[in-house]
Amino acid sequence: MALDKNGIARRIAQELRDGWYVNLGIGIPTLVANFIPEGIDVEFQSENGILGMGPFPFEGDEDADLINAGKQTITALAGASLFDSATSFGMIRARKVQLTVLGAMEVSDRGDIANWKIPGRMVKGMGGAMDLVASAENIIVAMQHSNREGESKLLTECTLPLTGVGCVKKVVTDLAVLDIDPERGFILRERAPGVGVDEIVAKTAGRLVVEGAIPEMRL
Amino acid sequence: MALDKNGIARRIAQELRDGWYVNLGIGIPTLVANFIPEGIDVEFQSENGILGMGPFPFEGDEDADLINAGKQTITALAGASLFDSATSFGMIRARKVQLTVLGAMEVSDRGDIANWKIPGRMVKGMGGAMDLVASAENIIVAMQHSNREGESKLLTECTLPLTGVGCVKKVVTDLAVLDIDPERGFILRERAPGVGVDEIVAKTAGRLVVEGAIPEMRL
Amino acid sequence: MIRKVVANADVALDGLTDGMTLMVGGFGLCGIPENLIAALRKRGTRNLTCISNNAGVDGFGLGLLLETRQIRKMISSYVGENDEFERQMLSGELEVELIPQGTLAERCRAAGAGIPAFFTPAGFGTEVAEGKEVRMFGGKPYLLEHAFDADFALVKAWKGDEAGNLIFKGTARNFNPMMAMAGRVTVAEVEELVPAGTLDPNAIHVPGIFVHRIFQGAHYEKRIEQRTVRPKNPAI
Amino acid sequence: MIRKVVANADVALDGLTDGMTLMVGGFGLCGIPENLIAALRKRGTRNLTCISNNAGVDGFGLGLLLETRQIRKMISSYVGENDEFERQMLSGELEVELIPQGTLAERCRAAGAGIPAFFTPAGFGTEVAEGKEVRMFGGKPYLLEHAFDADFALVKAWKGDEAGNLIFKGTARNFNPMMAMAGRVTVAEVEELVPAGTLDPNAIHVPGIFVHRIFQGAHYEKRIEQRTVRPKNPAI
Repeated sequence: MALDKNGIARRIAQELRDGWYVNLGIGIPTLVANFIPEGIDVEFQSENGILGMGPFPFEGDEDADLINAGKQTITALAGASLFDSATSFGMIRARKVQLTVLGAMEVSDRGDIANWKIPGRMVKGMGGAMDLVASAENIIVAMQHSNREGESKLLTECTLPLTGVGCVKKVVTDLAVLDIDPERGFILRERAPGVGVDEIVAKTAGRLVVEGAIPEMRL
Repeated sequence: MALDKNGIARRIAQELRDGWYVNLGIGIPTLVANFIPEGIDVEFQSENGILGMGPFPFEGDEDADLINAGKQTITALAGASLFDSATSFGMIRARKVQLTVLGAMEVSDRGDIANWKIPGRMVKGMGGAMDLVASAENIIVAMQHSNREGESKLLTECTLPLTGVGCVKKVVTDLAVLDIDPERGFILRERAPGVGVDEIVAKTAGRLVVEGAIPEMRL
Repeated sequence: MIRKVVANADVALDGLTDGMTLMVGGFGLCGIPENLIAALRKRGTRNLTCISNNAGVDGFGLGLLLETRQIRKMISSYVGENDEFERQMLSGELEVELIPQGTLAERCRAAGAGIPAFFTPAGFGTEVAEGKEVRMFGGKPYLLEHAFDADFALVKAWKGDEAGNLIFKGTARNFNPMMAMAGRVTVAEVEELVPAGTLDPNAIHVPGIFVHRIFQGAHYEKRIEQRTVRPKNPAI
Repeated sequence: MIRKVVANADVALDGLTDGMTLMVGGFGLCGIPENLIAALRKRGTRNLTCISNNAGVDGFGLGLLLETRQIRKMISSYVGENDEFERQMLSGELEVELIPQGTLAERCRAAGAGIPAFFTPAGFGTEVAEGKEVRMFGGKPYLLEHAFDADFALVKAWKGDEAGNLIFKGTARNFNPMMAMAGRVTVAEVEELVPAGTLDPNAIHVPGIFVHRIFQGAHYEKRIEQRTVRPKNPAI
């Protein structure tokens, strides 16, 4: 059965390693913070200027001066630090953040990503996404395998305007976990519980490599 | 009579304007702080990271963590701020410092300055001088008119390795105040009390413009 | 001490005229110069170019200046959450330049640090790169980006002193420090204005040299865009 | 929380090997990592390239590593006040690269901010410009300068916490923050190490993400180079 949003987030959380600084995008990526594995210490960075971001505040404790990049009210954990936007993107570009998780409209089998603009629709802007994808060494895309029209979002070539080129290393969808090898395309690593390889093959438009038996995700 | 070091500093202090931020180099420039005219508020910047630098501390109050760019113990005035070296040179390059006063070995009649290196002698380095002269809009050089060998330090062309090109606007020496017009050379503005124009002409090797009566400095 | 304190937001905008380029601090509605925006609306200055990460919301923040058509062009990284903005943009009344957020921050920082241009990886291979110089460093492509040039910077801090020193609180810092450093004329409004010598010189975020005018804002609404909370555990 | 605290200076230098490039914080003897320099001397690592504004004095600061010939090359803006330095430089034992101080600071900052190169006016028309790209911006010439690349950064702060956050005091800040941000491995020694949550998150100068190892220095001498004082007025 295809994963729901929390399932995708839960699977991505398994990629966290002890001691990592992590930037989570808006949407499914934000949910990853709810599934940090036992014994793993990570610290969350929000690009508007905080490290050591904690959970939402208790009712009544909201502070207009403490928000995340999604403009949601947040808290700061012990050991947190606050800084300006130049410093924030400085640490992103200098690769001090070990993992970036973000959503996408399309991903190509060479790791290109499109997630900011649909021609003909109101363009809201790229925010920090272009800086993040151009800088991070380790980017995981969290998204549905297909769009609302049922078309694959894993393509040979992105059709939408790009956010970044050759930067995505891993994609976790409602159906599968796939690595990206720019030479060979999407490498199928795991399938969602109960989802068959055939379905993934059918729903992946880009080059897809299926080697050996593909295990089910353990969630 | 030629001015002593304090005389040069006193004359330069007359150039201060209310509300200016000022960077004073090592040597004679440092003395300028002792002669701030009545009713003029200026704030001193030291490039190692302080604005609002005050006088030397009282005996016993020295703090190893509070020094100026000359490595001398200092104090901080009310309203002072401390910052890192990148921010410090940022404000210098962005022209937030209205006046820079520094010493020189040679100045050319087009505003070139040499003050960091003598071939064949141990080179200690340029410190912040190259940043200061390349950035400041308003640079006054404080120096003796002639060197120890009696040779003019105001030249057509600097003979020593340059610190900066076409940057000096004004020179105050023990003999005279001179503006620099890159087209015309040194423009004699004032002479030290009792010093004749002839002596200044004789001791200035670069192009010198003497127009009309040259007043004595008022100190 | 150098005199920087002005009476109020109206006086603080002296010299701000039609057609100028402004930087306006804040991220979303967090850390925006509320009093200066209100004064600017009252002042009616038109044809402005605003460099600001966002464009406010309908009825608040820069949305107030969009309503009155005072803004000709927005330079931002993200402009959602604003119907009037969308209407003006789609009708062609408003010009919009979208810039990656880190590039926006760094172009402000460069202006305040006297760095005319720098290389950054953001946007390579995208439409942001069009017309820009690309250069490889360490085998990776970078774009050449330039410092901004702003006539005025309008920023908001938590505390400030008479010497112009600023301290921010929480994530309300965001773009304010770099914009403060970048403005040809920088105006800071603060929640609390204190005498010089009150703030710890070690804890200053923006040294006073960058701030030309400072005043204590008359009133702060500090609106929250996304109020997200968790329930207090009733068992505790 | 991410674990960064190490037992002492010796452990903190784990992995620092012959031939590496180090950044060493401080301006003169102000804000230098005394304990790390002592440990590095004990460790005997050789053939080092040191990026540091100054080179210490005879018998203190980096002078200690010059005595033992551990430094092959110094990259500094000013290297006076050091006879052993002068001897080694003149004899050709020590390589020296002199860089304008602001360029030195900005090249550190660029490394920590992921900016591979930038333009700066310092040194145009001088021997510093030799071999460098010159470009005009706004009618003024600038040089292209590159980010440094340092295997280790050794910095000293006043206070630090277990999360690696650093706070500096006075002008001991100087190059330490940018170097902390620039090191591939950044080691911070602090006068006082406190639990996470003790320091005000608004007052942090270097966020912990930049600091890989932290410890409280065993002892600080904090030598003064130029003790300048004024007499206390006996009448008061």
